[in-house]
Order: sequence, then structure tokens, then C-alpha cells
Amino acid sequence: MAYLQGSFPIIQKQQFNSDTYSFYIRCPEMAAQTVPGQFVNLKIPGFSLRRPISVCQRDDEVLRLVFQIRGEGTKELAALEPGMKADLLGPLGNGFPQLPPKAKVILAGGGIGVPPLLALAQVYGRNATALLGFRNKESLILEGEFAAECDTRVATDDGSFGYHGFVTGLLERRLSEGPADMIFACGPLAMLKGIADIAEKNQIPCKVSVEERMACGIGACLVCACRTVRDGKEIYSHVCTDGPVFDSREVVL
Amino acid sequence: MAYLQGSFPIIQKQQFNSDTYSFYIRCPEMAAQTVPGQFVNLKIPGFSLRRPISVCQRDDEVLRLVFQIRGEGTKELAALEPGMKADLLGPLGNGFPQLPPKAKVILAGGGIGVPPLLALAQVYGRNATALLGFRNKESLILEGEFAAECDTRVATDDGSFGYHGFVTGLLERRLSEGPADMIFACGPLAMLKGIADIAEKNQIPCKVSVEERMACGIGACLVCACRTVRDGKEIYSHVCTDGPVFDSREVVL
Amino acid sequence: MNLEVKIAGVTFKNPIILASGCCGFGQEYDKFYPMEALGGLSLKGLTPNERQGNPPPRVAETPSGMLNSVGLQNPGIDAFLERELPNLAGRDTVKIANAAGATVEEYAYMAQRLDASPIDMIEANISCPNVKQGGAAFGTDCSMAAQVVTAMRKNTTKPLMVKLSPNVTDIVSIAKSVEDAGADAISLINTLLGMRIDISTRRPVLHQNVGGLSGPAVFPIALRMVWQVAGAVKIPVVGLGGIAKWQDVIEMMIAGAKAVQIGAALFGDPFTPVKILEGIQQWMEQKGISDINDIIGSVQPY
Amino acid sequence: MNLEVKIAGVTFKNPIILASGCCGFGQEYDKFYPMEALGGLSLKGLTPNERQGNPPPRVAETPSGMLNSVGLQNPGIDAFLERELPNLAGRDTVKIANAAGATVEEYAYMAQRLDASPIDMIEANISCPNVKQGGAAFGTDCSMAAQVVTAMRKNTTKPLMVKLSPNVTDIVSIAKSVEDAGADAISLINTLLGMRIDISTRRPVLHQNVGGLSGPAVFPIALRMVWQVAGAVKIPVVGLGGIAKWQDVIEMMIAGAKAVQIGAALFGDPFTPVKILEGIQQWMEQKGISDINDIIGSVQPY
Ligand SMILES: Cc1cc2nc3c(=O)[nH]c(=O)nc-3n(C[C@H](O)[C@H](O)[C@H](O)COP(=O)(O)OP(=O)(O)OC[C@H]3O[C@@H](n4cnc5c(N)ncnc54)[C@H](O)[C@@H]3O)c2cc1C
Ligand SMILES: Cc1cc2nc3c(=O)[nH]c(=O)nc-3n(C[C@H](O)[C@H](O)[C@H](O)COP(=O)(O)OP(=O)(O)OC[C@H]3O[C@@H](n4cnc5c(N)ncnc54)[C@H](O)[C@@H]3O)c2cc1C
Ligand SMILES: Cc1cc2nc3c(=O)[nH]c(=O)nc-3n(C[C@H](O)[C@H](O)[C@H](O)COP(=O)(O)O)c2cc1C
Ligand SMILES: Cc1cc2nc3c(=O)[nH]c(=O)nc-3n(C[C@H](O)[C@H](O)[C@H](O)COP(=O)(O)O)c2cc1C
Ligand code: FES
Ligand code: FES
Repeated sequence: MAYLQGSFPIIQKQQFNSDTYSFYIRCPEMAAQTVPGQFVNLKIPGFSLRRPISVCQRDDEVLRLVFQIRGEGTKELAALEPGMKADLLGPLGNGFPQLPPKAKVILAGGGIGVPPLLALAQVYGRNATALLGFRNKESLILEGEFAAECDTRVATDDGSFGYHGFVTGLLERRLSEGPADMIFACGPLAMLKGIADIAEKNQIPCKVSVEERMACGIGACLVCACRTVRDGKEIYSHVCTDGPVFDSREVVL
Repeated sequence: MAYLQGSFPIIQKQQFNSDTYSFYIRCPEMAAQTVPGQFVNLKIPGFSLRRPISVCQRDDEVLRLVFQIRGEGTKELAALEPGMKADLLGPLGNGFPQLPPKAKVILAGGGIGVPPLLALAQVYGRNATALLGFRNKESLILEGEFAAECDTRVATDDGSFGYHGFVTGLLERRLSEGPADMIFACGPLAMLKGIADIAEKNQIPCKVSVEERMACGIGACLVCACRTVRDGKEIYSHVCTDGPVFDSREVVL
Repeated sequence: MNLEVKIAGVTFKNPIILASGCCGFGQEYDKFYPMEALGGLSLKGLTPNERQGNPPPRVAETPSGMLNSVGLQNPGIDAFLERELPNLAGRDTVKIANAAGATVEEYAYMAQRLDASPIDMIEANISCPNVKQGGAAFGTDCSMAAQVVTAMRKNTTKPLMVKLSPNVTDIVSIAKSVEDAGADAISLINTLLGMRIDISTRRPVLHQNVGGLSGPAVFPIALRMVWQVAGAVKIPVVGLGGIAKWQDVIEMMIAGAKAVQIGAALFGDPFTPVKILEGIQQWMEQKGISDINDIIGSVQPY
Repeated sequence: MNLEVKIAGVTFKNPIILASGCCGFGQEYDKFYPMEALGGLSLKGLTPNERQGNPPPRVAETPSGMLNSVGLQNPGIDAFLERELPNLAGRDTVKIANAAGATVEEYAYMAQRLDASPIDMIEANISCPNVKQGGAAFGTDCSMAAQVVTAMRKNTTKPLMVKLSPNVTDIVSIAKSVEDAGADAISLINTLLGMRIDISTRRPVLHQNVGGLSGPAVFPIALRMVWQVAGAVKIPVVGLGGIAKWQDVIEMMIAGAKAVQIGAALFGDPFTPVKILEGIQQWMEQKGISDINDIIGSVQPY
């Protein structure tokens, strides 16, 4: 598979709340090759390093990216408007493993970790349960779009919407209702740890998507190290090529 | 006098030829203080150093800048459009000395050195003779605007318009027609040297506007050195504050 | 909210000082905002006699930075004391004289002359890369650096800050040498030696061929050196090199700088120091920090 | 139009080489354009045994640059020779093995192992700032640098290029030492030691606290050092540090570099080398330069 890189037009922009945006970018060749869980590395003028952003959804022509303003780079990114172009390098990373569409899967997402799971909701449809955690009602995103695809449950830390508590609480509940073939998780480290522990206890395979600072995005620079255990030996794998999706028993969270 | 700095709207843009542009910028406070021969120091996003550009004309509200694309910075500058803002620091430099409006003056300009003389043409009107040199007809700028104010004669290096030859040739001719109280010159170094020599021979006071690479533009960094002789001693003066206009017998061209 | 910092017995109302060579003798930026807004001014580098400096061009642009090769153009110590310093009389900001010499004796002479002046502090510039004699040579050798400081120390009771060159293998040992020789404070970094070539003429952009690199490009190097030096000496450290925004100042202070200096950033935006002060105050308010001294050296290295 | 350059008997079809640590073992950028487009590849730094490198974070952004603290993560020389190098067999570009060790003996061992391999050239990395033992220490001391080179020289007849650290007071004397010790070529610069601090956590951004600065920010420093070294040694010099556009390559070559390497710029634009080659060719055509060798060292200093 070849990597692609180029400047592609932003054809639509949504703002969800004070700091979260959705961009639809027309890049047919790249979109056609992308699988759920992969990401693109985005160049923002004036910054040395590209910014990795997961693909939220794709069709044959268009990639959808959802991102949150976290620092200077994403702030500049949010200022782009439809008609302007974004410089993307992708598709990158391994993506989520593919199960038969009838597999019972749990999608556990927290905050800005929620968007990459939407593509999976579309794949597994009603066989998927989405457990989405947010700080509060204001930061809730994509809930309607998940609900249109699959069984969707929301938790907020402050109880201002849905379940009062964390995604881990929703997961315990969901597992009490019946088994699952796999858990796909994406979100803050603390959440991933909690999910991985529950998966371990319940003997359910669990795949987590992790983050690390990057430069090349393609395995050439080795900066995006991530502690993993393979064949009983602890090594530094690389998020951009060995990940971002790792088995929860393999990665040291 | 205070220096001013701020971002001001470009209200009009003209393109003269493939690489020469005119911007009208609304900055009333700065415009009100500016005298002919002064310059502004322009910040272009992405570049560390400001770019000095002479004021071509001013009224109470608006400064007019005429500039040529010479490198990366001026190329970016040329891409600005009306409605966008330009970050100016000014007014800077000493400007041309003021003679009584009835003084007979000669304005000798070469290439992109021509624009700063237009303000003088307006001051001295029919008492001024403008001698404007260009590489060829294609690079001719502002001739009509000079002609509307004063006696205007054009030379081109290749003879494609007006006098075939250099501004120095036009100057010899003009001086053969009668005396002058002062010569104001702006243009390439070789031209300034030629003009200064003729002025010396004819014992006519001559003021030249010179260029040097700058940083602060206000006399604080001392990078814009220029060899001058004062009281018989050779020293480095500074173009941004002691100049850009120097007496031709004072500056070592 | 307290922004006051004390360095070698001198009180700065805030930790923002303009860097030597970038603010003349203080008058130029005073036309934008009163110098009273600043903690201090490090004035243009002085030498015993008038110097004309190097031929132009003296400046080149670089990515996120600039090169200069001014070469210590200055009117000499006499003219400074007679003509320039009086203009600063009564102005409420710390005045630092930046002094250089071509020999140890000249440095000693500068200390003696400044000792008798109303200057608040002396900054010994042992790090100018743009002069042939002396300059950088003193700042790149521990024993020469110590000699300069010892000689100056003998001639002055004024607070003596020594400004270090980053063009060295081991900044920490230079810093320790000048501390041991009696420096009251250390400032760093001066410029890094760099070059640009004009590819159309195939000549160096600078007439001096090489010059000193400053601006945001050098910030990570300056920060590293400030951190190393602050961890190794007991005297206060003033950090500079590439500071352009309030975040940079906080980084420098967390790394161990008691105050900072701002140079090249002034040329892009003359109001940089004022904006930085605003930014710092807002940040302190947000974080509930009441005294800027509380953050100095608070970095938690791994 | 001739773009071919010869360094230590090795012919590069053009002067563009990818820098060590920035192009893995050559496979990654081969997915954008065939490696045959390049003059050469300097492969990821190798050590006798597998190394896992430093803990993350290993990268920080800086103005016009970046810091890295990878710390020579690599599979070790055995795995390289068995698993990686065969992938490059038959590929028409110069393959350079970048080698480091924690002791002189390890460097010697690396030379010996590589001598028996189909590698075209060895680049001795005596300048890695990101490893505790060895690394930079060898590159900042003339006699240690010479020891490393002497020991490697004994064990190999392959062309031996030595990569210098810019974190030194006097780059010229280091360069002369490695020349005298038998190096066939010199490459410079490796990264400058820098630091960033996260002001919200007050921790260094890099887990290693400090890391190596590269990218356009360092270009003027690299150019200055290449010019100084090219003027002082007789062996060919390969220039790198901050190259991002064709103009930078021309500047480096005019300053005296026979070829160049491109590192950090790849991360922003993977096509940088291809665009640079196009730019150089256009420029040569415009200027009527038929052989790139004609510009090498053609700078006219003042
Ligand atoms: C594989 C992957 C997928 C991601 N997907 C998304 C997504 O879909 N939506 C989204 O909003 N965010 C996503 N992130 C996080 C996103 O990359 C960071 O929020 C972003 O890089 C911050 O840039 P900044 O300039 O705003 O922050 P700054 O703090 O100014 O950035 C400074 C440097 O740190 C890096 N950095 C800072 N935070 C992170 C982080 N969490 N992960 C990696 N690098 C970081 C930046 O890339 C930059 O190099 C993803 C990260 C990874 C690794
Ligand atoms: C007092 C003064 C008034 C000027 N007035 C005008 C004017 O009215 N119209 C106009 O077109 N040009 C004018 N110039 C020249 C103009 O400043 C340069 O053409 C411009 O700075 C080139 O910038 P660049 O980024 O395109 O070139 P680059 O070569 O990429 O610039 C690199 C660096 O060199 C400096 N530089 C390059 N050429 C010159 C030069 N000739 N003079 C000073 N600095 C230079 C740049 O400012 C920058 O710092 C004036 C210069 C001075 C000193
Ligand atoms: C134009 C210019 C002139 C300078 N002159 C001096 C000087 O006279 N004495 C001195 O100690 N440092 C001098 N410096 C160095 C600065 O004081 C400062 O150490 C350096 O520029 C790094 O800070 P910055 O990145 O904020 O500019 C000069 C710097 C510049 C840019
Ligand atoms: C992520 C990264 C890893 C590097 N690893 C090595 C290495 O293994 N061996 C080496 O000699 N240099 C290494 N370097 C240094 C580069 O080869 C090069 O000398 C430096 O980055 C300057 O060039 P640049 O500005 O073009 O990146 C590394 C640089 C980076 C950015
Ligand atoms: S970002 Fe370069 S290897 Fe992962
Ligand atoms: S540009 Fe700074 S003194 Fe003239």
C-alpha cells in the first residue's frame, strides 16, 4: 500500500461546541483506502510537526475528521473554512481489526476518543453497543449519529446527561446484560486502563487506540514509542505503524 | 514624535506590471505624521524581519506604498488583497529636506526608486523636473502621475520608451537648460553615484535616499549601517534614523 | 500579585529586561511605551573607546530568527557616561551597562569606569561573536572567563552579571568558573554563530561572513542551557535567547531563570514586552499564583 | 546536466541523501517515490546490540524545528544485516550504515561487522546527544573522536564518513582530528542539544528532559560549520542540518558541501527530496551550470 499526501479541499465544516469541530475533506484516493481506526497526519501552516487526527467516517470520496482544540495547532486548524485546503498524509496506522459484521462488539469511547468509533458503529450496526463518555452535556458529540446506527448509551462525569459516571460503569452494566466478542476502546489513558481491566476480568478481547506525539507518522523516525509486551519481552512499539490500535494485553497503559 | 505600529486595512491595490504593486493603506494617525521620503517597516507573516518600504504618497488618512517583488517577503506581500490588513511601523526615517515650494528641484529616480519622489512632485509642482529611468517600457511606472504634477522626462535603458539611456543622461540635459536648487535622487547605487558626481561637478546640493538591510527600523539595533563622512571623519551612520536621505557629499556611495 | 524579583541585591519591578544591543540606550522603545513598564534595560554593549562596528550588511534573515554582525558599534564609555546615561537619570527602571573589552585590562577598566557611574548593574559581555579580538574568546574558555571576572570584580562593588556564550561544549563549567571568580549573576545566552549565503551572488549575506543567530529558533537551546546552569550554580540566572511570547518567559523561569531578557522579538513587535507582561499576569491569575518567584526553578525533570 | 558527485570513491547519482534516523531503513519513503530517485540513504543508527531507546515522549515542537530524544532505538547490527539490509539489495542508491557504540571497542566492532556487509559506506555517529554512554562524548573531544576513528579505520576498508556534533566550541579542530585519524569524509551537523518545558505540567516535554534540535532553525549554524570545516580539511564534507528547500542545498554546496542530507524536512513534506532535485535542476538550467560539482565551495567570502 502506498502512502498518499496532498492538499485537499474542505467541503463542509461543523462546530459541535466551543472547541470541537468536524471537517469533511474530499480526497477520493485516500478515502478509498482508509479503514476504521486509521488516522491522517495533518500539516498546519507555520508548525513544524504534522498533527495526527483519526478518521471518524469515510465514504468513497470523503474523509470526515472530528477534532478538539487542544493547543496552538488545532486552534489554527479550527480556523480553516470550507473551500480552503488541508494538507493530509494518510491513511496511516493499522486500524481496528475486522470481525464478521455479526460479531457482538462494544464500542467504548471517551471525549474526543468517541469519533473514531463511529465508523465501527456503521460496520457492526445493531450488533454494536456504543458506550460514550463525556465530561458533561455541553461536551456531548455525535450521540445522535451513533444512536442512528447502534445501541447507544451515554455517560457524563457530572450526570448532566445520561448515566452519571464513567464509561467503565456503562461497560460493567452492558456486560451484565450479556457477553461480547470484542471491545474497541478509544479515549483518555485512565479510561483505557479501566476498560482494559474490565475486559481482562471478563476475558473479552479488547483493542485500544492510543495516542503518542508523532513526527513522520509512517514509521521512519521512531519517536512515537509505546511500551508493549510481545513474546514476554517489553519493547517500544510505534503508535503510527504498530498502532494506533493495540491489544489491551499487549500495550502497557 | 512617537512611533506608531499597528495593523491597518489595505483599501486599494494596483498592479503596474508583472512585479510592481501599489497599496493604499488607511492609517490616519500615521499618515498625518508622514513627510515625503520617510518609510514604513512592514511585517509579513512568517518572516522574522520587517521589510522597509518608502511612502510614495500620503493624504490625511491614507498612505500609498509602491513596491516590487524582489524576494520571498515582497512576494507574500503582493498576495495581500484589499480588505486584508498590513502591519506597519512608522513613520520612519528623516525624509527629504523641505525647500520653499518655489525652489527649482530635480527629482531623479530609477526603477523602484521612482515612487518616493512622487510626493515631492506634488510639493514642488511645475518647479520640479522629474527624471525617471527604467529598464524598459514594460517596467515603466507612475509616469502619468508625475506628468500630471511636473515636467516629466523618461529614460529607458533599451530605448523602448523616451530617452535611450540612463537618468544621468537626462540630468546632464536638464542642467544644460538651466540651474537647479537641489537634486533629490532615489534608485540603484550605480545611478546614485552617477547623479552625485554630476551634482558635485555642477555644485548643486544633492540628497540621495539609500537602502540597507534593517531589523528594528528605529535606531535601536544598529544593523543598517551606512558609511558617511561627518566632520572629516568616516563613521557608520544608520539608514533608518540618520537616513534614508543623506547629503550626497556626506554618504559614501 | 507580585512580579518583583531580586537579583544580586537589585530589585526589578518585574522580570522583563530588554536585551543588550536590541534597545539602544533605551530611548527608542520609550517612544512606544514608557520604559518604566520594564523591569530593566540592558544597554548597548560598550567598549573603552568608540567603535564603528563592522561593515554592512550586518543582518540576515533566517527561519524563525536572524543573524547580526553589528560588531559592538558604540560611542565608547566616555561618551556614554557623558551623553547617554544622563538621559536615563530619574527613569524608574533598572539600568544595566553591558561592557566588553579586547583584553582583560580593558574589561577591568570598564568595571572601574562604571563603578563610579549611576548605573545599577554591570553585565560583562564575554560572548560577542562579532568582534575579532576578545569577545567570544573570553566566553569559550573557563580560565579566560575567570580572569575577566576576577579583574572586573576587583574594580567594582556594583552587582556584576556575566553574559555567557552558547558556542561552547560545556556551558556548565564556564558558568561555574565565572561564579567562582566572583560574578553576582549570570545571563545567557548570547547569539549562536551562524551564516547565510546569497546564492545569486555566492557571497555571504553578512559582510563579516558569519554572525550571531538569535530569535525563536534558538529558544530550545537557550532553555536547555539556562536549565543546566541554574541547576549548577548558586548565583541567580537571567535567561534569554528567542523569547517572543509570555509562555516562553514562563518556560524560562520554570527552568530556573530569575528574570529574562528580550532581544530580537522587539524588531518584529515593539510591544512584545508589554504583551508578555499582560500574558504573565493573566496566567498567574488563572493559576492562582500570587508571587512570580514561586515558579522560578519549579521544573520537575524526569 | 551532471548531478553526480563522488565522495570517498563512492558515486552518488545526485547529492541528495536522506539523513540517518529520519528514513528508517529506507522502506518508508520508498512508498512515496522509489529510493532510486535519491543519491543515497543514511540508514537508522545502529549499535552492536538491540536498543529500545528512550521512553516517550520523544518529540517536541519548536519554532521552525523539532527536538527528538529517540536514543538510537534499533534492532542491533545482527538483525540489521539479516533482516533489513537484504531488503535494499539490488536497489540503485548508495546505502550508508550509520553506526554508534558505547565504547571505542564497540565502534571498532561495528566497523568490522559492516566491513563484511554489502553496505556502500559507513557513517560513524560520534554525535548522538540522546544516549547516556558514549554518543556525544566522543564527538565533543578531539582525542576521543580520533580514537574512535582510528579503531574503526583498522577494521574496515569501506569508505568511512564521520558525523560531527555541533555542540562544541571548536568544530574545526574536531574535524581535523578525525581527518588525521583516517576518516574519508565528514558529515555535519548532528542535532543541537535543546529543551522544552510544558508550562501546564511543569515537566520537560521530552521524557529524556533534553533532546536534539533539528529543522530549519538550525540551518544557519549548520551552514557556518560546513563552511568552516570545508575550508579546513581536505576530505569531502557532507552538509546537513535544517535543509528544507532547494535553495538551502545550493547554499550548503556553495559553502563547500559535496553532498547534503535531509532529515526533519521529510516529516513535514515527504516529497522534499524530489522537489529539491527539481528545483536544483531548474536553477542549473537557468544559470547555465552544467555540472553541480562546479558550485561546490564556490562561495566568495569577504
Ligand atoms: C493516532 C492519533 C489519533 C488522534 N486522533 C484525534 C482525533 O480524531 N481528534 C482529536 O481531536 N485529536 C486526535 N488526536 C490528538 C491530536 O493529535 C492532538 O490533540 C493534537 O496533535 C494537538 O495539537 P495542538 O497543536 O493543538 O497541541 P500542542 O500541545 O500545541 O501540540 C504540540 C505538539 O504535541 C503534539 N500533541 C499534543 N497532544 C497530543 C496528543 N494527544 N496526541 C499526539 N500528539 C499530541 C502535537 O501533535 C504537537 O506535535 C490523535 C492523536 C493520535 C496520536
Ligand atoms: C528605506 C528603504 C526604503 C525602501 N523603499 C522601497 C519601496 O518603496 N519599494 C520597494 O519595492 N522597495 C523598497 N525598498 C527595498 C525593499 O525593502 C526590499 O526590496 C525588500 O526588503 C525585499 O524583501 P524580500 O523579502 O522580497 O527580499 P529577500 O531578499 O528575500 O529579503 C531578505 C532580507 O533582505 C532584506 N533586503 C533585501 N533587499 C533589500 C533592499 N534592497 N533594501 C533593504 N533590505 C533588503 C529584506 O528586508 C530581508 O530582511 C526600500 C528599502 C529601504 C531600506
Ligand atoms: C542586533 C543585535 C545586537 C546585539 N548586540 C549585543 C551587545 O552589544 N551586547 C550583548 O551582550 N549582546 C548583544 N546581542 C545579543 C542579545 O543581547 C541577545 O543575547 C541575543 O540576541 C539572544 O536573544 P534574542 O533571541 O531575544 O535576541 C545583540 C543581538 C542583536 C540581535
Ligand atoms: C527523529 C530523529 C532521529 C535521528 N536519529 C539519528 C541517528 O540514528 N543517527 C544519526 O547520526 N543522526 C540521527 N539524527 C540526526 C539527523 O540525521 C540529522 O543530523 C539532524 O536531524 C539534522 O538534520 P535535519 O535538520 O535535516 O533533520 C536523527 C534526527 C531525528 C530528527
Ligand atoms: S511518528 Fe515517526 S515512527 Fe511514528
Ligand atoms: S534598523 Fe535598527 S538601527 Fe536601523
